[in-house]
Amino acid sequence: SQKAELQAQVHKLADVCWEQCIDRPRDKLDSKTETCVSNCVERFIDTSLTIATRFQKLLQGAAANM
Amino acid sequence: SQKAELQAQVHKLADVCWEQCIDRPRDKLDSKTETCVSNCVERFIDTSLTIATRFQKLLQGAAANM
Amino acid sequence: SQKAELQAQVHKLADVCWEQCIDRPRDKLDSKTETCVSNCVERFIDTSLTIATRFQKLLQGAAANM
Amino acid sequence: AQELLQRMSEKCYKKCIVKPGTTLDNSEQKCIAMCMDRYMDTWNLVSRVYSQRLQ
Amino acid sequence: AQELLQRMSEKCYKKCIVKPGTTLDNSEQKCIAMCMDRYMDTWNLVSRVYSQRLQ
Amino acid sequence: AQELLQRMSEKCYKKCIVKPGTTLDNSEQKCIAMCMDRYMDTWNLVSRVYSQRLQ
Repeated sequence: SQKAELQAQVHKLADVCWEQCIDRPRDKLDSKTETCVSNCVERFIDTSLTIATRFQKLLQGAAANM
Repeated sequence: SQKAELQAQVHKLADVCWEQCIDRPRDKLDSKTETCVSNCVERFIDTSLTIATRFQKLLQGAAANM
Repeated sequence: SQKAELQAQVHKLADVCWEQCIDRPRDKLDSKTETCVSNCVERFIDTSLTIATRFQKLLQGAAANM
Repeated sequence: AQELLQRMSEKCYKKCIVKPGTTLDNSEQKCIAMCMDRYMDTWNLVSRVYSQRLQ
Repeated sequence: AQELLQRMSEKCYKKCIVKPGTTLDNSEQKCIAMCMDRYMDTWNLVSRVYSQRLQ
Repeated sequence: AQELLQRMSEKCYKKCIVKPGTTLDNSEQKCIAMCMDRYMDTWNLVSRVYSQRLQ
């Protein structure tokens, strides 16, 4: 289902951004860490979109050469 | 099935405790490594239980505030 | 299906050999990196076969001792 | 929530239990509680930013 | 190809985005494009060597 | 046992094959055999401790 896929994506992102932004857990998520997590999610999505778009172009280029 | 879930948990624990306790494989599992693996399993279960209990309390607290 | 299993194995191998052979992506896959990836795949398969064979023998030894 | 509990257990075990002993000592228990709270903060923040981006 | 796209995204994010900022800057974008091309080269080479070995 | 074989292969490849050459040399083969035996010891011990704890 689509809901399960969204959940899986949030789990994956939480995992990646946890590893990148949280070194040692503290009393609260300070603003620097919040910014890091928030940018991590945004840049990860940008990366995925960049890759999906480029992949699409490669496929079209390959199809044009057939 | 429940058996498959137990197996999956043993695989996950073997993975975590292998990474934590075995640096370089030797002729046999020496007693220090055995103790490490055994404590690793026990403390991992303690950690899971601590987290599940705390999570339960947070949910109840959230429900009480509704 | 068997095709899905082969695909899964290629994904796993690409993952392992990428981590082992590509430190920093460059303009092209140079011949040293190609050799590393190629050997990585071959040695990984050798490792899997060695382990499967030895496992088989252990099972037969255990059966013989029953 | 099963998946979340499992991931938190693994992440927080790895962060907090550097050398497993015969019990969870006090500082390990505190570390686990704090780690869990921060993991849930992170999860909620990720979920929020991701949802906003999808709209 | 879904699985391949997901794996490339994760690998290339980790290789190229060391400290996530408010946009993908130029050097990050170049890194992602190059990383993707090399990952696909690697994937194709692995696939070829693996198929030959199976025969 | 398929899952166990796959996990052992990956763990022992990573432990024993630091720089893959054109064959598995002698020391790599010994390392793989020893690694496999220790992984199975670990798996059996984990399984035993886990079962006891569940009772």
